[in-house]
Amino acid sequence: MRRLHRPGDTPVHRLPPQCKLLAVLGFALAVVSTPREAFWAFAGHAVLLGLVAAAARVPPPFVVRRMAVETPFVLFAVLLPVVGRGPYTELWGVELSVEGLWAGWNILAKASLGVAASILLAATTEPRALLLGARRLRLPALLVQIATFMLRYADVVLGEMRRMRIARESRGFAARDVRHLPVVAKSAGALFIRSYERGERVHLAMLSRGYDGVMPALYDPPASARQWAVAAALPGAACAVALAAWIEVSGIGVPGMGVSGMGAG
Amino acid sequence: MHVPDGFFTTPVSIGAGVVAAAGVAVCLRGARRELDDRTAPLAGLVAAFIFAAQMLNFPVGAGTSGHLLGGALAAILAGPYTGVLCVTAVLLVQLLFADGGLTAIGVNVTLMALVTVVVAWGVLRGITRVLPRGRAGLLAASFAAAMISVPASALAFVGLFAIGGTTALDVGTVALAMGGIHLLIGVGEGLITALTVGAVLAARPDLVYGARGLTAPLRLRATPGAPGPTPSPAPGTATSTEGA
Amino acid sequence: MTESLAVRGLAYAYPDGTQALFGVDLTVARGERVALLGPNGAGKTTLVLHLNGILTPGLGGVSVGGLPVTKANLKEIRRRVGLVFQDPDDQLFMPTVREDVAFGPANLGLRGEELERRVTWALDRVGMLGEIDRAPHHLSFGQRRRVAVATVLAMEPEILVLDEPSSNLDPAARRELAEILRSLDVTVLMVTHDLPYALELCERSLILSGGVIVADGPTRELLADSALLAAHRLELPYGFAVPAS
Amino acid sequence: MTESLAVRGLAYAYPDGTQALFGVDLTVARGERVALLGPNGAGKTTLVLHLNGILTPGLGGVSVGGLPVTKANLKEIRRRVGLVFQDPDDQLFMPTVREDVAFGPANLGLRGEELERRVTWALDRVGMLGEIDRAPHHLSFGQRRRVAVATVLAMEPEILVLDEPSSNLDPAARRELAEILRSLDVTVLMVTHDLPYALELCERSLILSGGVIVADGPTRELLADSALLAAHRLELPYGFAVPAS
Repeated sequence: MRRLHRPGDTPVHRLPPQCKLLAVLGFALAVVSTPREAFWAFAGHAVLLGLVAAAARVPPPFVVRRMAVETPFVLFAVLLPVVGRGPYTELWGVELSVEGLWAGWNILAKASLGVAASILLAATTEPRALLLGARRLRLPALLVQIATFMLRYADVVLGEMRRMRIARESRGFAARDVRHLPVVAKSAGALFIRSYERGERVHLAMLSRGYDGVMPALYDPPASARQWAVAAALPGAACAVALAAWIEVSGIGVPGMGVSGMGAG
Repeated sequence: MHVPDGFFTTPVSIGAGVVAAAGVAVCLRGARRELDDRTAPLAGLVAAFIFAAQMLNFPVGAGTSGHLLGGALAAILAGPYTGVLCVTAVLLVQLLFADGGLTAIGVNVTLMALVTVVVAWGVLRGITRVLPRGRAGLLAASFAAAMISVPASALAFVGLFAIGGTTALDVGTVALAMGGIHLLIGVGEGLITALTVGAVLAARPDLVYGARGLTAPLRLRATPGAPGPTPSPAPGTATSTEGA
Repeated sequence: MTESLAVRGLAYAYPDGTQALFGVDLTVARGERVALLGPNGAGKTTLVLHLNGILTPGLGGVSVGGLPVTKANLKEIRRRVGLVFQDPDDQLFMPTVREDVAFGPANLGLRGEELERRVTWALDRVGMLGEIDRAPHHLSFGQRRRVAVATVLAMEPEILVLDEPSSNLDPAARRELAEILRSLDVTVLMVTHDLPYALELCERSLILSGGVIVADGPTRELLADSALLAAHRLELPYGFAVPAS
Repeated sequence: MTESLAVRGLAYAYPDGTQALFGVDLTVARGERVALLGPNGAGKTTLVLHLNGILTPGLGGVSVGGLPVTKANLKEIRRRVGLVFQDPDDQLFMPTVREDVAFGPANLGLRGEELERRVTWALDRVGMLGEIDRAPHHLSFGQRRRVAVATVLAMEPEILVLDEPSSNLDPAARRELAEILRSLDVTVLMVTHDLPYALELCERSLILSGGVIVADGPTRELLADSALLAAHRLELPYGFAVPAS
C-alpha cells in the first residue's frame, strides 16, 4: 500500500484523530462553498494549508508529489473550456467556453485544496488512528471494524497476490492481452477463496479469545476542549475567508476583509 | 475515478451523503443477517481481496486501461449487503490515503458501492430467473451484471452532474460520452468478474453467494421394489433408504 | 481437583456426514506438558476445536478444570483454554501487538491499568515487550508466533493448546520458542507431527489416529516403538536419535 | 559444459535501498543436489528470484546451463529453472491438478498429445497421477506440495529450485518427498533451514549469510562444524545426530 504517513511529533501529529478529521472536513466544506470568482480567497485557503504543513513539518514537495491522485480530474477540468457550451471567448487564438473556463477553474482549485488537505491529514495521522477517530465521530462500529480488518489484511492479501504473480511468471506466463484474462481471473478466484477462508479462520481465532460479536473498545482517548479549539483554527479561518469572499462577491463587503480573517490561522 | 472535493456543489455532496448513509445502514442490518458475528472478519477479508483485485488492470483499447470497480464481483461472491459494505470499506481506507475527497465520500459510496451493487444484483437476479439454472447461466448473468454496473455508475455520475454540477456542458453529450466509454470498460469488468466467479465456482461453489439456490436439490434413491418416491423426506431418512 | 483437561468418549461427525472422532478419552493433569501426535487427517484439529466449544460434541464431552464445556459456560471455558493457531496471521488480527494481546482480556471485561498490566506481563513472558507498539505484519514469522502465544497467555488460561507450534520456524526460532514454553508455569497440550519437538518439550505423549487415542505414555517410550509409529504413519526423521536421558 | 547454474558476483539492492546481496558466487554442476542454507533474512529468497530473472541483478550475473539470464533469454531461462515455492497455494491456482500441471508447458507452446504426455509423466513422477482430475484445493498439504513439484517438472527444467520443501510436512510426507526428489534425474538446488533434510538429500551445501556465501563444502562437514553454524544462526535440532556414513 502507498505509504502516506510521516511519523513525527508536532502539535499537528499529537492532535486526536477525530479533531483532525472534523477540521479537514470543515476546511473542505469551506473551500467548496467559496465562490469561484474570489481568486484571492483560494490563495488564502492555500496559505492556511501551508501554515498547517509548516507546523507539521511536512515538506511541500512531499504534498505535491502525492497530488498525482487527482490527475484524471485535472484532465477533466482542462477539457471543460474546450468542450463546454457557449458563449465563447478567445484565448491565445483558441475559442474557449466562458462557462467551461469558470467550471474548470472551480474544479481544479477546490479539488486541489481538498486533496492537499487530505494528504496533510494522512501524513500526520496513522490510518489506524483515523479509523479510531471515525469511530469517535459515530461512524457505525461494524463498518469501522470491517475497514480495520481490511487495513490489517490488505498487505497479507497483496503479498499473496504478488507471490502468485511471480509463480505464474516463473512458469513462462506473461499477461499481454485479453486472451490472458482467463488465467488472471483464475488467480483472482483462487485469491478470493484464500481470503474468505482466512476470514473464517480469523473468526475462529476471535471466538477462541472470547469474541461475542462486539469488539472491545480500547485505547480510545476522548479529545479535550483545548484540542478541539486548536483543531478548529483551520476550518474557522477557512470559513472566515469563504465568508469574506461571499460578502465581496455579492458586493456588500469591503475587499481585503478576508485577509484579516486569515490571520487567525 | 474517485471524485475529489469541489466537483459537486455542497447540496449535492450532502444529498449523496444522506443517500449513502441510508444505503449503508440498510446493508449493515442485511449483512448481519447474512453473516451474523462473522461479518467483521469475513467482510474485512473480502474487502482486502477487492482492494487487491482493483490492482488488476486490463486493456480497454487505444492504449488506455481500466481497473476493476469490484462492486459486482463483491455482490455476486459475498452477497449484495456484504458487497456494499466491502466496497464502502475499500473507499473509506482509500480516503485515508487521500484518494477521493472527504466531502465527496457520500458521492463516491453512492456511485461506486450502492449503484454498482444494486444494478449488478438486479441484473443478476433478473437474468438468472430467465436463463436455465446452472453454471453457464450464472456466468452469463455475472458478465452482464458487471458490464452494466459500470456505465450505470457513470450515468449516475452524470445525473449528479446535471443536478448540481456546472452548466458548462450539455448533459446529453456528457451522458453519451461517459456511457459509451464506460460501456467499453464494462466489458472488461464483465469478463474479469464472470471468469473469477467461474474459477471460484469450480473450486468452492458454496462460497458463491449468487449461486445459492442454483445447486441441484438433493436427490433420493428409491429402493427397488419400494413404492414410488416419497415426497421430500428428511435427510436422515434419505441416508437410511440409500443403505439398501 | 488436579485435572486441567478431561475428554470423555468424544465422537463427532461434520455436517456433511464425515465422522472425524470415534470416542476420544484423555486427561491432562494440571502443570503437565503433553504432546498430541498423529498423522495429517487423524482428527487433531477437530479435537482441538472441541476443547473450547467451537465445535459441539456429537457424543461424549469435555471438561476444563472441572467445568464442563457447555453453551452456558462458554465464556469461562474460552478464558480457560488458550488456543494458539498454526498460522499466526490468523490470530493476530489487530493493527498493533498491544491491541492484539489486549483483545482477549478486554473481552473478559478488563480495562485500564489491570488490562495494561496483563498485556505487558504476557508480552514480557515471550520476550516481545519491546515490540508492543509495532504492527504484527512488520514482525518476523518467529516473532509473530511468540506474540500469538502472548495473546492467549494474557487470558491467564488453565491450559495452553498449541497447534503445530514449530511449523515454519528456523532452528534458532524453534529453540527460542521451546525455551519460552518450558519457562511458562502452565499446562500445555501441544498438537504436532514434529516428534523431536515433542520429545524435547513433553514428558508424555498421546497418539491420535483414526479418530481415537491409540497410545498414551512417556514420549521417550512411544518414540522408541517404531512398530507403533509406523502403524500410524508417524516416523522419526532421518538422522534423529532419542538422546540418552 | 557441465554447469547447470553459475552465479557470479551477484549484488542486489531493493528499490527502497536495502541491499540484500553483496556479491554471491556459486556454481552447481549438472546432476548435483545442493542445499543452500541460511538463517531467515539472509537473502535466500532474493537470490532465488534472480535465478529465473524475476529480479534483475544490480551487479554480476547468473547463467543457467551456459545461457546468461537476460531479458532476451527470459522465456528459455524460465523453462530451464523450475521454481517450487514454499507455499504450494501460491503456485496452484487452476481448477484441476491437470490444468495446473499443463499451465507451464502450455505457456511454452505445447498442445494436444505432447502436452498430455508431459502432464501424465510429471504427475507420475511425484505419485499423483491418481489425483489428476481433482481440485488442488481439496488435496492435503503434502499432496499439494508434490503437485507443485510436478508443475515445474512438466517443463523439463535444467535445474529444480525448491524453497523450504520440508516446511509444514508431517514426517511421512517429508520422507515421501525426499524419496521423490532422490528418484528424479535432475539438478536440484534446495533452499532450506531444515539442516537434517539437507543432510538427508544433499551431498554438498552452501551457507548464505549476510548476502554472501560464507561456506561451501560437503554437508556432513559443514553440519559438524558447530562454531560455523552458530556464527550464522544455524543449529542442529535437539536430539539430532549426524548419522555415521
